Amino acid sequence: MSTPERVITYGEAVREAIAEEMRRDETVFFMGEDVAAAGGVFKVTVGLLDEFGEDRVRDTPISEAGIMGAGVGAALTGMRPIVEIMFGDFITIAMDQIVNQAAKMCYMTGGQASCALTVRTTIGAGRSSAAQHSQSLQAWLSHIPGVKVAIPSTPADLKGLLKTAIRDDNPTVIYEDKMMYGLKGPVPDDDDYTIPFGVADIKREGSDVTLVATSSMVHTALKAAGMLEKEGVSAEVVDPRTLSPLDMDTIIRSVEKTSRAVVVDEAYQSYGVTGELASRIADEAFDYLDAPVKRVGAMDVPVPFSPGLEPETIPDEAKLVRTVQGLFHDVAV
Amino acid sequence: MSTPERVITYGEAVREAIAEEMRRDETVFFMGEDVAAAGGVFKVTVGLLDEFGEDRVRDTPISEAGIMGAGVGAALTGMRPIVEIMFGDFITIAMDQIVNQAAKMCYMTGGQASCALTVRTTIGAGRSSAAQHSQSLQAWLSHIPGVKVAIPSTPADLKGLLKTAIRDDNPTVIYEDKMMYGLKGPVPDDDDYTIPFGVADIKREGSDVTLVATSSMVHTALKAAGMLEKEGVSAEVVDPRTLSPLDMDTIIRSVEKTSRAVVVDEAYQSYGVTGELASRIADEAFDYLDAPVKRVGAMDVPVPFSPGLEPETIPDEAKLVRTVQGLFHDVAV
Amino acid sequence: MSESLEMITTSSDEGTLPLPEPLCREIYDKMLTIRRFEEAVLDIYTQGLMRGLAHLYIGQEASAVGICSALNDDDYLTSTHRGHGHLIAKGGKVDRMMAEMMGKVDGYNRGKGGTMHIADMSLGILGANGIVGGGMGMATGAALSGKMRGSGQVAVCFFGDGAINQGAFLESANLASIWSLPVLFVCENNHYGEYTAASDVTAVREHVAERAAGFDMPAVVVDGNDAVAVHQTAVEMVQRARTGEGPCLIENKTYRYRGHHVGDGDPEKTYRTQEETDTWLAKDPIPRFARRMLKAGMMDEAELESIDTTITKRVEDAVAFANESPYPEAGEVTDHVYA
Amino acid sequence: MSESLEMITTSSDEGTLPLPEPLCREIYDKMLTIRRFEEAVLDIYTQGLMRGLAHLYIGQEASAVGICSALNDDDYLTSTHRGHGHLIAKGGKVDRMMAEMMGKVDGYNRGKGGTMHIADMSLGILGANGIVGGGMGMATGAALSGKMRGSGQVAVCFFGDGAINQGAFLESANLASIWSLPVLFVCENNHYGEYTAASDVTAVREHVAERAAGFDMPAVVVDGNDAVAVHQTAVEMVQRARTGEGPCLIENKTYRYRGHHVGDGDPEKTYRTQEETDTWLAKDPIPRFARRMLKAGMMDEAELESIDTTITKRVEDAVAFANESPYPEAGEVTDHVYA
Ligand SMILES: Cc1ncc(C[n+]2csc(CCOP(=O)(O)OP(=O)(O)O)c2C)c(N)n1
Ligand SMILES: Cc1ncc(C[n+]2csc(CCOP(=O)(O)OP(=O)(O)O)c2C)c(N)n1
Ligand SMILES: [Mg+2]
Ligand SMILES: [Mg+2]
Repeated sequence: MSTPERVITYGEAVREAIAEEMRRDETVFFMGEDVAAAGGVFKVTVGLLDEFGEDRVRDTPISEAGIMGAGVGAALTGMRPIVEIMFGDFITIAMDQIVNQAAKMCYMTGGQASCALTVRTTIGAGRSSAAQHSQSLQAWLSHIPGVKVAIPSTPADLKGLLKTAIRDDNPTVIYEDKMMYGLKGPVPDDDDYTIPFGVADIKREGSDVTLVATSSMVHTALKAAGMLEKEGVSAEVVDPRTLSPLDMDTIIRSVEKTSRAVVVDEAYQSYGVTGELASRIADEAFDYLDAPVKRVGAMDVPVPFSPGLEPETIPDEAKLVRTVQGLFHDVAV
Repeated sequence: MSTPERVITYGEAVREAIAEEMRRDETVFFMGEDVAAAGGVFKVTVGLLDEFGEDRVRDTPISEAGIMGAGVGAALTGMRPIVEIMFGDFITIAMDQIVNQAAKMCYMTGGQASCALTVRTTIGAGRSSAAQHSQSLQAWLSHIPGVKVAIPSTPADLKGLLKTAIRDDNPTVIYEDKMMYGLKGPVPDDDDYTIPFGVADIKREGSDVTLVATSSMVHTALKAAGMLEKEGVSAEVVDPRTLSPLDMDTIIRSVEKTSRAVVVDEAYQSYGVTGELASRIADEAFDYLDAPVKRVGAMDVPVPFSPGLEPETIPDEAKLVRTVQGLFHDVAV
Repeated sequence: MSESLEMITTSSDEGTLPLPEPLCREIYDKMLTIRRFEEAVLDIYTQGLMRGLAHLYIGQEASAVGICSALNDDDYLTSTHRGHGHLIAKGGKVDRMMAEMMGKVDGYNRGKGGTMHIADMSLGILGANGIVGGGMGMATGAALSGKMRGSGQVAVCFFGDGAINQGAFLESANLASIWSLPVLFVCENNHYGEYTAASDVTAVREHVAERAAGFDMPAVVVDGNDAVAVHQTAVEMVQRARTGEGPCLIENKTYRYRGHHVGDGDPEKTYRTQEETDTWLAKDPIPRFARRMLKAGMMDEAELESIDTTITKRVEDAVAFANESPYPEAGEVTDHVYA
Repeated sequence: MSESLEMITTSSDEGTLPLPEPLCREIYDKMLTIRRFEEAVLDIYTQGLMRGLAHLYIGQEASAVGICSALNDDDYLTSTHRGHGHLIAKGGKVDRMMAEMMGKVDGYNRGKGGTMHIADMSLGILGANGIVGGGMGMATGAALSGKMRGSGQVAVCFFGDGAINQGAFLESANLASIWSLPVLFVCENNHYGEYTAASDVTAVREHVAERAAGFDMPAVVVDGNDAVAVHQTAVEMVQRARTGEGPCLIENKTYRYRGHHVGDGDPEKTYRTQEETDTWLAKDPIPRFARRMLKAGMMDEAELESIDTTITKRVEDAVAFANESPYPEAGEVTDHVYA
């Protein structure tokens, strides 16, 4: 018996996840800047105000720290707030409340407190939004114990992970790629469809190299895999889906099979997500590797505005293909 | 001709570096919470107010974001501010000003602007200061292009790097370990003594394994090296000294010699500094490695208050020794 | 101070004690408990039985007790690094607090939080806080939560004069005001943030409370060493908040008799004068309240003494309890990272 | 509004034009340049020649020009996402701005910043800013720098009604006030932050400017569509700042005639009414200023027309210049990460 599916966009997945969870649990509410009447600057929360009213769908002042703090306080006292930070770059203003308060409350209180806060924010360059509206800062919160981090690449993953996040009793952060809101994909037609955190997904099977990719880079990796196939290289694409907790088992199993791995993530490469994943693969699959684990991230430069420069900074399928080729070349030599 | 040396503490190194640079350049000034009249909560800036007066040594309100912003503005307009953030945990409040403003101004303006801002802040657990006063968040700013990051382990390194930072036309961040302010060491007796960023230092020579260690972990690594020596294992201790720029050459040369490496840093292990360094070693020294590159960081838990728990979370020499032993064991098997 | 700011200075030192006797007894008991508790903390800290930093509340007792005596058990409270007084005033148990000070497993937080993070969620105490201004957003959110659930709960946000310069105040005050949230922002103006005088770093004409007007919020400046004045103000403002009229800012003018934290030297030799401290010592909230109870005939000297004996014993027992409690097992270190 | 807040509403529509003719000509020229520039931006954006987001300043010209006409060349300015007007008012060159809009190498920032980050350090323009409230600290620091160097420079911080709810305002205002820094905080209250009415999210009795009192700072509420009123207020406040009397808050009441950014739909069909917009259109700062110049005999209709022709041509040339300029070479992508 297979669940029927519908095709929706990544943006619609956000709306459906929030709406379903709000219907299911009256302690769930949603707030952020221009999210209610306007339905968000990316228009992905249109309609929620109409269905749930002003009390549960709130337009806030431009006060990232304040609304995050209010989210923490509400979460500590029996509510399940979802707080939107419009551009991931603005989370810089709310870090104290997430990192020093929300993430640590359960631990610091010896398990007395729980903080069922869900933070939704965006990542991704590619729209000439320039250096303050294009960052992918997922590494920061992945570094912080007490927070759980999801980074969905498809409508189905977004919906399932966001619903899980809302039901989770811990602070969770969902990084949505703003370039993918229009992306379509099938989603199970089931109000109770969720995806557990800590379960990676093999987005494409292959036998010669493992591409571990996050968010929009999953699609870049799939394109690269298509190109590699024509050259006779069979690439497996593994999407960790959540960075914390991280499903290393699935990744390591894949690398044990392929003996080669490339990790790709759109953030600044240095001290980012690729370093963590690559170092763990290089360690845990040491005896299986035929080539070094390579990393492909964005250039370590602020994201430039110019359409003549911005694309240079973002990993693309050509770069991935070259990187994979290098792995075989090196070994062949 | 060797420069005469004096023995001073890590804390005195801070004071001397600031005083010398303030004497040398009248655009240098210093501000922070309780840094002037009280000489800082760690007492390392005592005396600066007396010498330089209230205009150049400023006690500020408790406004981390505000004073960082003021630092950025002053730096853009011809001054060389040094801003102290008392505990590194509080930098969470000032991230926008560092990350979105200071780090990006030169780039975003196409090279028009420079921002000679120096940020001093602290890291390190071990004083029962609990979860909000013990974090080592150096990975975050190392991830951000446009910022330079130093993490000195000795009085000499601190003094030389801080002086370089103050003279640098870019935003620089110095992470000082609050547990080391009393640590003594020799410092060249030369007002113009500086240490360039991007030059690692071999703190101990060895031939069997490379311990790449940062900040207080350098001393832990040196202790471990002493213990290992008794077992016939010769450990080389490499201190990167700056995380951005990072001197990989020195690290790789060491690993090419030893064929084994362990990276140790006091921060939360996951998605931290050790991941970046280990993944680069595993990649760039792939053909030389006889064992996987291991990482030793703090436990991925908020730092507990209890003296019965806190020490468990911090890497110590015993753990490092065990990790190194594992490398030889694994290979032998 | 402009009248249009709607600030009033309440001082009830003169005249009779306008509160019922059981309440007065409770206020006195709580204030003295805080005093004796803090003296014991000073003691254990000096003996090396406690690590971290101990920020004593000595001198400010009327503020915490005056406010919390106007609250219900299920009302919320956020506290600060100087939080012991707030916790006791809200009903916190001294033995479990003392055990927490020492990092013991019977502490409120199983030893994981320590002095700056004690919480008792069952009493609505959302925790002391190591971040200056860190509780402001949380209190606002707790008030929002109470309002959304229709529970009638109010939230009290305690913070110092130093915290009024954190941007968090602006954002929280604004949110609370536009949404008419039942939150009392209580600024305990003890005139110093660490070693810096509030007047050197705080741009107001005279009172921190002046900032409330910019958020369309009423403000009251209170003699914070007068438990009656604080209590009466709190009753009025709690009532206001509970009936949906929104937040307020209460500024309790007070003084900490000790240094910023135990072991940081003698304030009178550095950043403040003996004369100033003496002026405030003359306004010590505890003898002051005792005098009024005596005058009102609610108590006599003998009873005052016996109350002190009882409280002192309770605090000694708490220290003994804490001393006997073990550190948590090493294995606990990985518990509670996630709920 | 309470008089004790020292707020005055200046409106100079009536009476003669109290400014010298060359200044009036300059003000008019700058305002019309902004208008024509923004119309051209709308045009190139609609044609797909510009990427990113274009936040037009149309309708608010009197605010930027009124303020900047009171500044010296070496005074500092921080701007916002809606920054084109501020830049032109401070002397920014339209051709280099237009090239920057398109990401071209001859743009002010070599194409690296784009519309939200244009800067001209030689004119003291520290940059437009993509972070709401992002310029507040920077302006405060620039003022501190000027003061420390004894240069007599002042700093102007432009920001919107939305930004007044960022904690950065509190921290910057407080710092500027305690240190008497020469900074003018200029709130351009266009009544909306994106799609949300300021009145829905901003707790003040009537005016944003009321928040100044809490920082012991004078405030003025100005008809922001009246270039004369804005200019006169700025002259007075700049003078005050330059002579060491410290910061102030100026609230320019104004309106943006377009949406939040180009392409985000028709505001009158969603979050605001046609009636409201019409009221503000009747107060359009440009024809209003033109009428006063005509009345004062400083100009006639023919000259108005010829000025428009000149400016329109200048803007067309800027577009042509920008169109012809190439994108930066790919190799430039790694330049300027560090100075
Ligand atoms: C964000 C932040 N900045 C700085 C500190 C360091 N600090 C701890 S207490 C304190 C002074 C607080 O003063 P106030 O708010 O007046 O409270 P008081 O200590 O007087 O009760 C400071 C600066 C901190 N804990 N958090
Ligand atoms: C810190 C931050 N939060 C949110 C945004 C998104 N944003 C851009 S402009 C804007 C509205 C700003 O309103 P206002 O300050 O009134 O300026 P206006 O657009 O009206 O000129 C918002 C919310 C941002 N750029 N930065
Ligand atoms: Mg204080
Ligand atoms: Mg606006």
